[in-house]
Amino acid sequence: MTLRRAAYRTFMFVMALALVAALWEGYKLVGPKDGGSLFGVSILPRSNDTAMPHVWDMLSRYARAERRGSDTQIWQVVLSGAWYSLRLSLVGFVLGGSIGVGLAILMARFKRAEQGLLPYLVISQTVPLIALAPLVVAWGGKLEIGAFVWPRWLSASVLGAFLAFFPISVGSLRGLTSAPGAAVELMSSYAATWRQTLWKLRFPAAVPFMVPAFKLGASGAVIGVVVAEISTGLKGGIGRLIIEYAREATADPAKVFTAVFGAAALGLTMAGLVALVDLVVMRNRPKEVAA
Amino acid sequence: MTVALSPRRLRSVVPPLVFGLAFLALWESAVRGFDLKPYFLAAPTKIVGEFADNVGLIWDSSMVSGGNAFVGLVVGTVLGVAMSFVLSRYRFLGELVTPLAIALNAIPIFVLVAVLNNMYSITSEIPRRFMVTLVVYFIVLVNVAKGLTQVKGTHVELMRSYAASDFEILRKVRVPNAKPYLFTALKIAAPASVITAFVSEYFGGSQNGLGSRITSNIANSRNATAWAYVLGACLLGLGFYIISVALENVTRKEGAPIATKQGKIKK
Amino acid sequence: MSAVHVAGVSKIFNQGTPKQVDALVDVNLTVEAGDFVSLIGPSGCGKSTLLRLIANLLEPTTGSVTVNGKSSAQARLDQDYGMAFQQAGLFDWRTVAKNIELPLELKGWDKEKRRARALEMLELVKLPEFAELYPWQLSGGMQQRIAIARALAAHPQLLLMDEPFGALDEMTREYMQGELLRICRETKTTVVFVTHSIPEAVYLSNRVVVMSPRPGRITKLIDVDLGRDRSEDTRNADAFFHGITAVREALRGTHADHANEVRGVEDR
Amino acid sequence: MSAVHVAGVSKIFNQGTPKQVDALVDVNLTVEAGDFVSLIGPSGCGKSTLLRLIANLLEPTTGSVTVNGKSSAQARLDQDYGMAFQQAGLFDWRTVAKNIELPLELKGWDKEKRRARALEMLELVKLPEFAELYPWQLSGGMQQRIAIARALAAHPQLLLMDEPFGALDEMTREYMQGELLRICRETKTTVVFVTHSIPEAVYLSNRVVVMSPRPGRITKLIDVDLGRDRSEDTRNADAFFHGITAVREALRGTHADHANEVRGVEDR
Amino acid sequence: GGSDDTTDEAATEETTGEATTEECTELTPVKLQLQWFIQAQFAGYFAAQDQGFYEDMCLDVEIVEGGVDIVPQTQLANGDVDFAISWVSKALASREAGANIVNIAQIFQRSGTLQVSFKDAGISSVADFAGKKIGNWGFGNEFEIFAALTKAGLDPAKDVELVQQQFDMSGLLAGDIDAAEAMTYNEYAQVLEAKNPDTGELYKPEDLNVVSYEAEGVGMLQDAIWASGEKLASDEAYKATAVKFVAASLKGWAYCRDNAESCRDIVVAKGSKLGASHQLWQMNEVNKLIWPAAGGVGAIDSAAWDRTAALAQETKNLEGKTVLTAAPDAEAYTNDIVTEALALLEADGVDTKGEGFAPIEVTLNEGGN
Ligand SMILES: Nc1ncnc2c1ncn2[C@@H]1O[C@H](COP(=O)(O)OP(=O)(O)OP(=O)(O)O)[C@@H](O)[C@H]1O
Ligand SMILES: Nc1ncnc2c1ncn2[C@@H]1O[C@H](COP(=O)(O)OP(=O)(O)OP(=O)(O)O)[C@@H](O)[C@H]1O
Ligand SMILES: [Mg+2]
Ligand SMILES: [Mg+2]
Repeated sequence: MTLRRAAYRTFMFVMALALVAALWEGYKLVGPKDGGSLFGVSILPRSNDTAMPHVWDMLSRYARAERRGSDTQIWQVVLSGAWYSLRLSLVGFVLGGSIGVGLAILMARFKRAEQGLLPYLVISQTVPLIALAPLVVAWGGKLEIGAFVWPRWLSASVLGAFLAFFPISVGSLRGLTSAPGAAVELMSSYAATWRQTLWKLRFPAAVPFMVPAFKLGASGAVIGVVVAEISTGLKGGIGRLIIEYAREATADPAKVFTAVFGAAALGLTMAGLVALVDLVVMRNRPKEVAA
Repeated sequence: MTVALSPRRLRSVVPPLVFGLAFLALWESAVRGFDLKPYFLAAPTKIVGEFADNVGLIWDSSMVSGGNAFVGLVVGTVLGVAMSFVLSRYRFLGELVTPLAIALNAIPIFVLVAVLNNMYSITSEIPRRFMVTLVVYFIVLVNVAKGLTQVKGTHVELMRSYAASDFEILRKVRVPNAKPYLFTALKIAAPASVITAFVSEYFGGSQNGLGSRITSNIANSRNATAWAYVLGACLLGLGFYIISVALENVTRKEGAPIATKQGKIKK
Repeated sequence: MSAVHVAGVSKIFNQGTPKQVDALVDVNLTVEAGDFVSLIGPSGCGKSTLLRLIANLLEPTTGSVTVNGKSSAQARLDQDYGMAFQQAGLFDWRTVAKNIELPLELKGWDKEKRRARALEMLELVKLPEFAELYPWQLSGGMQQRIAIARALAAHPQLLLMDEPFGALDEMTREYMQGELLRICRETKTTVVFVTHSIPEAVYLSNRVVVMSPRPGRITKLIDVDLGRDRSEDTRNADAFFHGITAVREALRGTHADHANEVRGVEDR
Repeated sequence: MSAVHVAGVSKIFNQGTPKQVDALVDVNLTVEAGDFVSLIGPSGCGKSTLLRLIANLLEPTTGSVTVNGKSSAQARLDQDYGMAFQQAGLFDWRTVAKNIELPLELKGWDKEKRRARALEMLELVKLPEFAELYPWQLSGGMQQRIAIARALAAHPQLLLMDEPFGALDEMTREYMQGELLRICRETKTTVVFVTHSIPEAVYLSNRVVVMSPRPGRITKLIDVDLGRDRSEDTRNADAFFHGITAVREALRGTHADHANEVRGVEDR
Repeated sequence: GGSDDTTDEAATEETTGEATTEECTELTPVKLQLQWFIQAQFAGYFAAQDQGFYEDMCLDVEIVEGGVDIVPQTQLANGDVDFAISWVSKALASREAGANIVNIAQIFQRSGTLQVSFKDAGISSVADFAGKKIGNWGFGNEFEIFAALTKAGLDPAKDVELVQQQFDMSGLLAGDIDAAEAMTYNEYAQVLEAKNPDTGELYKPEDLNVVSYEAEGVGMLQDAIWASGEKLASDEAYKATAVKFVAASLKGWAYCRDNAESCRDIVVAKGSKLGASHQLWQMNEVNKLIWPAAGGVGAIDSAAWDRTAALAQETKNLEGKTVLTAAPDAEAYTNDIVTEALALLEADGVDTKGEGFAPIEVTLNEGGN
């Protein structure tokens, strides 16, 4: 992607955000203060300042103190929360990525493993995180291997990994099996072992499939960590901030938005990191020309 | 489609079956062998028992969460499709909205429920449905818009050689081309809608859904019951997934090639 | 009145930008009704561009194109021509018959008439029993025949074909060439045909138009004297081999060692 | 000792199931060292299957295959042959040089030796300056030459090629044929070559093996007498045209109207 | 602990500090699981930690916060923590599910649950709930409401509309629910911290109707310290730790009774996100739930216990389930530990009954700041 193209995209993104802000304020102007119904369904949100604070109120909230009397400003708190969650997400992402790729290799190698495992991978994703969270916390607490003691934050990362591994394993499996038959035949004409074929052919061929899978995995990791923070009461991250600020939504409505935007930035950062890796690993691949 | 149990089909059913049974057996024997307390981990047999005992309640709460997911899924799909038409027509709008859609896909948008709950009445299911709608909307939008625009150059040129109007091209080329993309989107969106519906229950509202039932049973140390609800949740998610796959199969001509990710046709 | 008349046509893509390509320069060509004219030349010499100009899918930068005595734009609106591409370009979601009906549908024909014509066309390409199958259920050669049936469905006097047999193996290709000749003879269709294959060009055409690239222009017109009725035996005739030699010689001059070129970004 | 010896080989896919295919039945073939043998025949007659049997990528159902006097399995492990396919099949993520090095890498050669050989091969295919480019930066013809360089890198005495020029346009193809002949002459390589093109088979080979389908068998062996040194002028020689005619005649008998077949599920 | 009978805080600290170095070679690590996030509801433990009371007892206490899905008694039964704070009814349910946990000190002697409504809704008693939208939190915090409804002859499933509240009071303020469940020390204050859009001033207690479940006679015992029954029976050291832990915690609570503002500061410093005036209010209200403690702070009153257990067996929730299916066994609570702990404190000169306790006046600021 050329620099110009990147600049244009950024510009369009900013424009889009501005458009959303404009719509928000526009609705505040015309929308009913206490909500209303349309065609008998009450789908019009309340436009009062408690439910929908002004854009500038939300933004300026960042610069004000978190609580009266405290000398930390919200942006510092949100930033440190996002940074904390980012680290947990990264751990979850790496964890989920390793498991996902491992499973994909296993399934690519053994047809039986694919048949046996794949349906359960799908089912595993229908287990609600909220039921899993306490289990992971409880089991983690039990785990003590030598000098390794399960830190509480690791539970959140594990839940992030739980959401991350699925798209990664499915995408990697698809990628690992995407190598053209002729290429596989070529390798076997060289009397290459399965492992050699994996390293020299299947993995490189899988990269274009794995990158989008890792992108999904990255946002999965963030979602898992944020849910886990809420669920397990883990302190320090953006999820916890959201739930704590949500409790003050009546008194300080702009506050919860600061944390929500923080979560958005967090997700974008993770996706951006993967995109960056994408740029690097795909730099020597043919560029797809948009149709 | 006929579901004959040919030896080949049987052979593809056996490994997952064996695997599943082995997993359950391991779980059950772990609970019994280590005498794991039910508040820690319930045995599968006990969960199934609880499931049977509470089938009515689980059904009712599935209807609530599933209903939210369903409404969101339908509304989100309709809006997503409609918007993708608009976007494919006005390229500028597309360039404006697509980065937003991609960004929203990357962020944990369920946190918006905390905000939406304040924008609507706490007693209403609207925030939850709205949340699901939003999640579904963007999945559908991104995919269908792709399907509408990524048509074969030859096809468009052919239509132009027939002096076809833009509308005719839309109707006869773009829309049919986008159909498989819509189902791809639905397959992703269906389970996502269910999960979003659960998580939305985190932030309050009526207590009749699966999500809040699971948490409240866990809070009251009725883990087996909680997991019976989890089982219900899994079934619901799976049901949504299966329905979307079935829909795809019904609309696809028997034996038709499935468009693979690269858009190539696998024969 | 000639079927196609190209007069002083140039086509310059991205004019005035750094990516400017002089695809065609000062091209003059007349195709008489009933002619079978092949365009041959190295990759990038502007064969497809010329065909698209005739089809009015592109506008010439300078010069004019007339088809059946009217402007190419009018000819397109009147659907005076049928077109076939290298890829059969059938619609996977339509049955074979419905694929053939497509141009008629757009012309506003009613259902029965459309169907009748489609079946008639299927007879012509010798695939009458495949009406209700889907394109992906047919072999490549059959798909190509359906595409030709589609191009012929509205009985155009003019058929424009852009490497329609490029994707076929040689034996199927020879068979298809025979079919195409038969059909065109039966329907008295004028054909402008783009190909990369010398034997194909010689076997099919009255006249072979040899082109050269950078900028794209016509370097030679070669008349082929194999008579109207050509059969498989024609391929063993001396006149056929002489035609091939003549075209090869004409091409030799135009054919830069393009295999040595680094592929550019705009190359498709 | 002959380079390839195929004795009484049959290959039956999915034996005993309803989808049984008798791909090859009782095939006998001997290729002497230094020969250039082409396999030609309609689609599905088992050309690729025969080549794969020689390469030991498939096991024969009955009969035996020996390569250089040893079993084909041993020959594969010893990498006695090089192989090239219809698509160049280069790895997008490796530079041109690294693509050529791949078979050497798998043989465990050390880095310098590999690189030296790769550069030597690039000289041979006349692309020395492209070592550090990536395959997708090259034209189709160049990619094909790299694939040939890769197949030749380990200096195999035997080269197995499955329609290597199928994807090229005719003019590039003729150029590549010349190159292949030159390289094989220089390296004294034995070649078994699968093709669909009659002129290609005739131009390249000492011997053309004509096959017929259902079940796949060898129907005719045609010796081509064009001498060792062939050039572009060979294509205008009478002996060349006679060879073409002979092969076409031999094929005429085998070529069922397969374009009329409904495509089966297993069809690739 | 030291035997110095001074009441001077600074002096206490000094002498106990010496005592630590005298008696302890090593601090015993202890983990305490809270029910929720840091707030003044748990001020006693934070005070004990902050003021060094735990250290005086040779304990190194780590306080673990709760979360939405964290069940403290499960954490305790799993052995992840040594002690847990939990409401009695919920903990008894866990015990019935096999968790061997024992109530060793009942901190809150009274229930702090209210149902708050605006005057104009006309809800002054439980009977008035009929036909109204009644908010509650779920998560096992709803049983007093069901008990009260049952007692008032209303069917929870039919006669009222039950709504789960968010973590704030917006539902009540926005008029979505008629009466909201509120703890005296938390959500009630949130209402009083909000501006009345009609007057532009904060809501006043006069604007509100309050139904207290304690007053309605359906109050259930709430925050208590729970310990592992198994370890109490088998592990003398754990038992001794339990005594010391309870003693120090109670001392913390006594400290907070006398130094509400100091405890507020401790909690705020610990990182609670709630505002300072809100925390002080909470501290004061929590003190009211604890003090005066006639039987000594932390002692379990058998009458209140029995009432809680009975309600837990009789009250059906929305799913038609009761908290308990049978009466809790006698081992579910013990006064042994707290008695020993109180003895220690009394020897230390700590006022464990707080007969003279008088709540302070707290002014709430907007948003609790
Ligand atoms: N839309 C376009 N924009 C810019 N350049 C174009 C466009 N279409 C064609 N060209 C350029 O015009 C030249 C002629 O292209 P054209 O497709 O007509 O060649 P061709 O003779 O059909 O080649 P081939 O045999 O490879 O199909 C090429 O250099 C090509 O890159
Ligand atoms: N792995 C396989 N399983 C089953 N049948 C196969 C397999 N490989 C090839 N066949 C069948 O064997 C027959 C010969 O196939 P083969 O690929 O050798 O033909 P071919 O002469 O190379 O054809 P083409 O010219 O189309 O490449 C065909 O009918 C094909 O369908
Ligand atoms: Mg072209
Ligand atoms: Mg083949």
